Amino acid sequence: MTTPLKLHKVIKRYGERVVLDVDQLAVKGGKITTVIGPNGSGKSTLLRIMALLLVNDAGYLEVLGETVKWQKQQLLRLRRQMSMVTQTSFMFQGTVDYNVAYGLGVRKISEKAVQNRVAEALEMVGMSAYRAADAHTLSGGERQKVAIARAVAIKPRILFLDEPTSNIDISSAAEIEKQIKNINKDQDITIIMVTHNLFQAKRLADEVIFIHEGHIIEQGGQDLFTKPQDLRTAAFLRGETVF
Amino acid sequence: MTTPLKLHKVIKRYGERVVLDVDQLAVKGGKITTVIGPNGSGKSTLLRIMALLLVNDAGYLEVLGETVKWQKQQLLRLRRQMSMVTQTSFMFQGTVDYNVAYGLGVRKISEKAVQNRVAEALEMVGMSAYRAADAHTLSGGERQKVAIARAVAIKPRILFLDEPTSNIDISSAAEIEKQIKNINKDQDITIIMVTHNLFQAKRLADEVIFIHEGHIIEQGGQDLFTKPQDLRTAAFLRGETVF
Amino acid sequence: GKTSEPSKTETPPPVKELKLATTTSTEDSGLLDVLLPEFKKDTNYEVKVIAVGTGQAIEMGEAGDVDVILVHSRAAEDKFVADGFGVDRRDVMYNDFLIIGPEADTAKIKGSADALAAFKAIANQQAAFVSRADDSGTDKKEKKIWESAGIKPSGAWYIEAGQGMGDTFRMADEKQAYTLIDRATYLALKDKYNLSIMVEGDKVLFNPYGVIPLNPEKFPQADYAGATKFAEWLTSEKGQKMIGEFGKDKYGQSLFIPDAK
Amino acid sequence: MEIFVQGIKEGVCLIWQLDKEIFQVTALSLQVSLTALILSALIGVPAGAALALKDIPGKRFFLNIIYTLMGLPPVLAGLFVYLLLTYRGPLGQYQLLFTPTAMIIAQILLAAPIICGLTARAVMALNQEVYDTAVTLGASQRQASRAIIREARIGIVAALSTALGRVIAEVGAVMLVGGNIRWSTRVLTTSIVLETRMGNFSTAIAIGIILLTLSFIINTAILMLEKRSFSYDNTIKIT
Amino acid sequence: MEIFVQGIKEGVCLIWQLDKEIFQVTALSLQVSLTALILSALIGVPAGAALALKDIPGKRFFLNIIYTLMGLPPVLAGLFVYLLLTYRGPLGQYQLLFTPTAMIIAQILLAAPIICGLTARAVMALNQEVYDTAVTLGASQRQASRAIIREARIGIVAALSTALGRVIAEVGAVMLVGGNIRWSTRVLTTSIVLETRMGNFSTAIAIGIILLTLSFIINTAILMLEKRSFSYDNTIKIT
Ligand SMILES: Nc1ncnc2c1ncn2[C@@H]1O[C@H](COP(=O)(O)OP(=O)(O)OP(=O)(O)O)[C@@H](O)[C@H]1O
Ligand SMILES: Nc1ncnc2c1ncn2[C@@H]1O[C@H](COP(=O)(O)OP(=O)(O)OP(=O)(O)O)[C@@H](O)[C@H]1O
Ligand SMILES: [Mg+2]
Ligand SMILES: [Mg+2]
Repeated sequence: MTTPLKLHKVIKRYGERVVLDVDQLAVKGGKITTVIGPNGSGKSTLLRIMALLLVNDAGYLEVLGETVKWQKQQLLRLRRQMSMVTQTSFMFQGTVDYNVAYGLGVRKISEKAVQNRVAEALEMVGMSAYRAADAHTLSGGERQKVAIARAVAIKPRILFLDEPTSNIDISSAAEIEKQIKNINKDQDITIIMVTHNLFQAKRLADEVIFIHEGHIIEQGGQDLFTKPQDLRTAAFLRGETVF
Repeated sequence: MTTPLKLHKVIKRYGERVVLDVDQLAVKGGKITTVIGPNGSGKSTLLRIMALLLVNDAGYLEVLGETVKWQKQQLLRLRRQMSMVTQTSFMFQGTVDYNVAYGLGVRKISEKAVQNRVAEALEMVGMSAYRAADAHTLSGGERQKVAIARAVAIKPRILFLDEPTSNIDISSAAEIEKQIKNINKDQDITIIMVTHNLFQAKRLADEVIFIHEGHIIEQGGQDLFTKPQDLRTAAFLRGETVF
Repeated sequence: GKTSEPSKTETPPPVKELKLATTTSTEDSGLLDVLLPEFKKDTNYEVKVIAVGTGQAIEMGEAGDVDVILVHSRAAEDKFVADGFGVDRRDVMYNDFLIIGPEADTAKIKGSADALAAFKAIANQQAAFVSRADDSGTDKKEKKIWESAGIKPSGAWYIEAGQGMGDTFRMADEKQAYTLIDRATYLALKDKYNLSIMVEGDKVLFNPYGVIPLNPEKFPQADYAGATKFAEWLTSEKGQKMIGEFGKDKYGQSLFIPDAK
Repeated sequence: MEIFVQGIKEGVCLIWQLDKEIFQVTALSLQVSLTALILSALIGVPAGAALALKDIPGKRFFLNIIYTLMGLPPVLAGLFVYLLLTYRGPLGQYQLLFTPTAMIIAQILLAAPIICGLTARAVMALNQEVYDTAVTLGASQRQASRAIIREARIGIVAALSTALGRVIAEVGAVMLVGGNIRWSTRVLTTSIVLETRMGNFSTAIAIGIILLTLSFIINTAILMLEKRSFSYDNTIKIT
Repeated sequence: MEIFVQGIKEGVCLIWQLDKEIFQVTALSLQVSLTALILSALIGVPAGAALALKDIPGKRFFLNIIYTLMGLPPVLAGLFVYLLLTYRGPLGQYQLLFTPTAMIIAQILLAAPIICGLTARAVMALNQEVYDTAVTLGASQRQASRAIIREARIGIVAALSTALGRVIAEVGAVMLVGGNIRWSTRVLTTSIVLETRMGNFSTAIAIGIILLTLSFIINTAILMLEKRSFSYDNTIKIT
């Protein structure tokens, strides 16, 4: 089993405050890893560092077998193999089509292939009817669906999802969960997903990571939900405040 | 029982498309009404019209006993009695403090009273430690919490919440649900809340509205969850696609 | 430095202001910087100088925005007076124009004292000539010489600059061209550029300046008394002497020849 | 190019020797341009925001006029003010021609459209959310506009810098309506023109450098004021 | 003010009679200013974006310099180019003085800082999300910068309008390096100055009106181009 993502003593600070302090972390290749934890515990920060959007202040990480040097060519090469649905699902000015095609456009894929992939990706999230709509007029949930389609369209090797279904209705969310599982299996994509919906986390997880105050408290398989080792994990899963 | 909000044949179009078409709607005063429905069904549009942020294309609405004339003085008078947590929880540039104090500032409340209310509101959502933080550096959940505090701080008579806990962790969400119930009871505030979390909708609802493709399909009490009258409501509650 | 002035107790008589519209040559040559402080001492008038083209100076006079004008364009001045805008025109001084050009002197006019012949030679050779072409006093003088010479200048060699004297001199230098220039400007600027005097001393090159107070009947707001004082002072023995002396120390010759009658 | 070195040296000397005339000229430049800038901001910022926000008929046309006026030739602005203030003009009785007041009026004609146009654009770049959030928290239209202006601050500060650059560097209008009168209406730019006309290039450069230094200081002050109002640096970080 | 009416009449007449000289002067104005604008945009937009995005040391200082240069007096810019191109200057051998090329160079000095500074500000008003979204979708730094420029379009179009206004209205620099030579380097603004100096105020106004009309047309074209690239009107709607 490969480990496409490894973190070693990675620290991220803002001013005085340490918002992330991960001693060791290895993400299993080809699996779905869900990340859970309270607000402000550093989940998005962790994802942004792993997706090479944020530079860590200490430690280093290995992505797809390479030690990250934060150097231009390497960054581009690695980034071309991953994509992310950010927590805000930012949309570029332009149509839904433009947004979903963006990642394919920068890869200089043929126009026809782009069209096919865009159609396919929008079909997957049930947004085919909105191809010509202006992305800034979408409703909250529609926007998240487009963001998912946009990230999936490029068929990355690693896919980061930061609360991708938080504004999506339950039936659509169920459908999207199914699709996430499919692409994970069919295309052998490693998926790292943050979610506050513990049911969803449980449904999807091959692996779970529980973060608290910047630290990874526990990492494990489905057992973690049923038999958490740490008291804080247990409290969080029971819906109790972890402070 | 008062009805602070009434809609009569209200229609909202974008271009050709009718995104909202409400024949009759009366919201019960002093109650919590939850609004559920698929993505793009018009929930946010409904809330924005009721909160006087969006002008309807046909029909009219009555707010706090007045027929809305969309005329400056009236709008201000009515808006001063309501507030809203929008789906994106937009934050003004500035500190958390600045944001929460904003609604009090425009009402020209004394500086000391402002400070007290801000402190109280932030305490309520567990964000007291972040008073001096820049609002644009907050995590997704933290931002939603501040947006809730900001809307609550002004003690409105009607409070609109558009998926306010979608990015908030479960224990905080539970706490916030409790607070929502409290302010509804203690301060006699009418609350209208959109949520995709059906459990949450059920936990909070005195009344439920189910919207589908711009129409209010069903409105009722807790029964609606257990004995829906319409097939589409039933399908939605079962988590089936409603198309 | 010191912040406190020695004695502020005695109040000096109030200073009156006088607005003068004039051509750039009188200001740029530095003549007014020498005359005006002395005029102020004698009359307690502070003169505000607005240095523009002759055309604009006369226009300002006709609009009544100044009190007195000092210009050099005899025909326009006479019309100004005839139309009732000004009164009591007085001759103040004259300077003279020079034809200057590059050392190469392709038109072979150096040393001549015949402006007409020189202009003809320039036209025949199609030697580059920069004209101010801005309707200024200098420009009018140039046009008149061409007319007298029976030439209608046109073609690539005849460059119409549409600029002031200094700028025209600069352009002529760049283009190694001939041009017509007043002596005052030439002396003030000659060290900066590489053009030298080709023709001087011809009677047609003389350039008289006149001072004209605004007509008090037409412009009651204008300070006629002050304007008249200014005109009288310029044409007084003292003023005339100062004009005659001006420039001798620096250039070894007068820039303006006083000629008040 | 040694003339530039000489110009810089001369500029430093002028300041060093506390040359009385250059101080007076500099002070007048400052006074005229800053007054014009402040008055233009008082007109232009609200007008620009209103133009961007209000749903007036022919709005695009109006905006277009404003953009066109951003390119009003200084001489034309000067001419306009001149004809207003001339003795026989409509405002002739106030005797404002050839005074700093006239210069300020002319510069307002140049600066106000710039501030108005750029403010409108900065506001137009914002999203609906700003307005919605403000009014849903109880802001009146006026208060909400203020919130919008606050969010558009970066763009509005740019508008101020641009307008400052326009007026402090401008010569055509102040020359015409001010008259470049020594000790009275001479400013830095008209001095530069005068010196250039007289072929004193290095002095012209020296005065130019004083002018640029001045505008550097004012810009720094503007940016400081803006910076002070933010704790957090929210420029995009690229990796 | 009847002189304005007269000026407008005269302007219409000039165009109506297809006056050959005014056409030539207008065409040259257009050619010089548009060339300068396009070249300045090619320099200024990428430079401005880079300045806003790159984490170079002394960035604030640099930005400040750019803002200061936005207020470069035209005469000074002209003087600089003049001293470069004069036959005794470093580039004297190319004989560019008093040619449209010289005028274009001088105007670039004026327009490029404006485009650069305003672009930087427009980019600085964007959020981190734009960059993050672009690179996470596989954009290279260069491609991401292009995405950022695209998002900042509203501000950048404002920059172009402003710079256009600056160069098309400017007279100090083109007068100095172009020389206002009839049939050769005379443009609209230098004509206005000339007519004003000759006291022909109504002709000056007539030419000014031609200039404003021209800049109105160009601005309309710029706004049309921008408008075409958006389907959705996302200006703030106030209620
Ligand atoms: N630029 C910044 N400056 C200062 N603090 C920051 C900055 N960015 C993030 N933080 C802080 O870092 C902490 C972790 O943020 P992060 O976004 O990783 O949280 P999260 O686990 O994703 O939370 P959520 O569940 O609410 O999305 C938060 O408390 C946040 O306020
Ligand atoms: N300005 C607009 N122009 C065109 N269509 C719009 C506009 N604003 C909203 N819509 C469309 O109107 C529909 C209803 O939007 P609304 O935001 O009310 O949905 P919603 O029920 O809140 O959905 P969600 O659960 O995803 O938030 C959506 O399909 C959306 O795309
Ligand atoms: Mg997060
Ligand atoms: Mg919604």
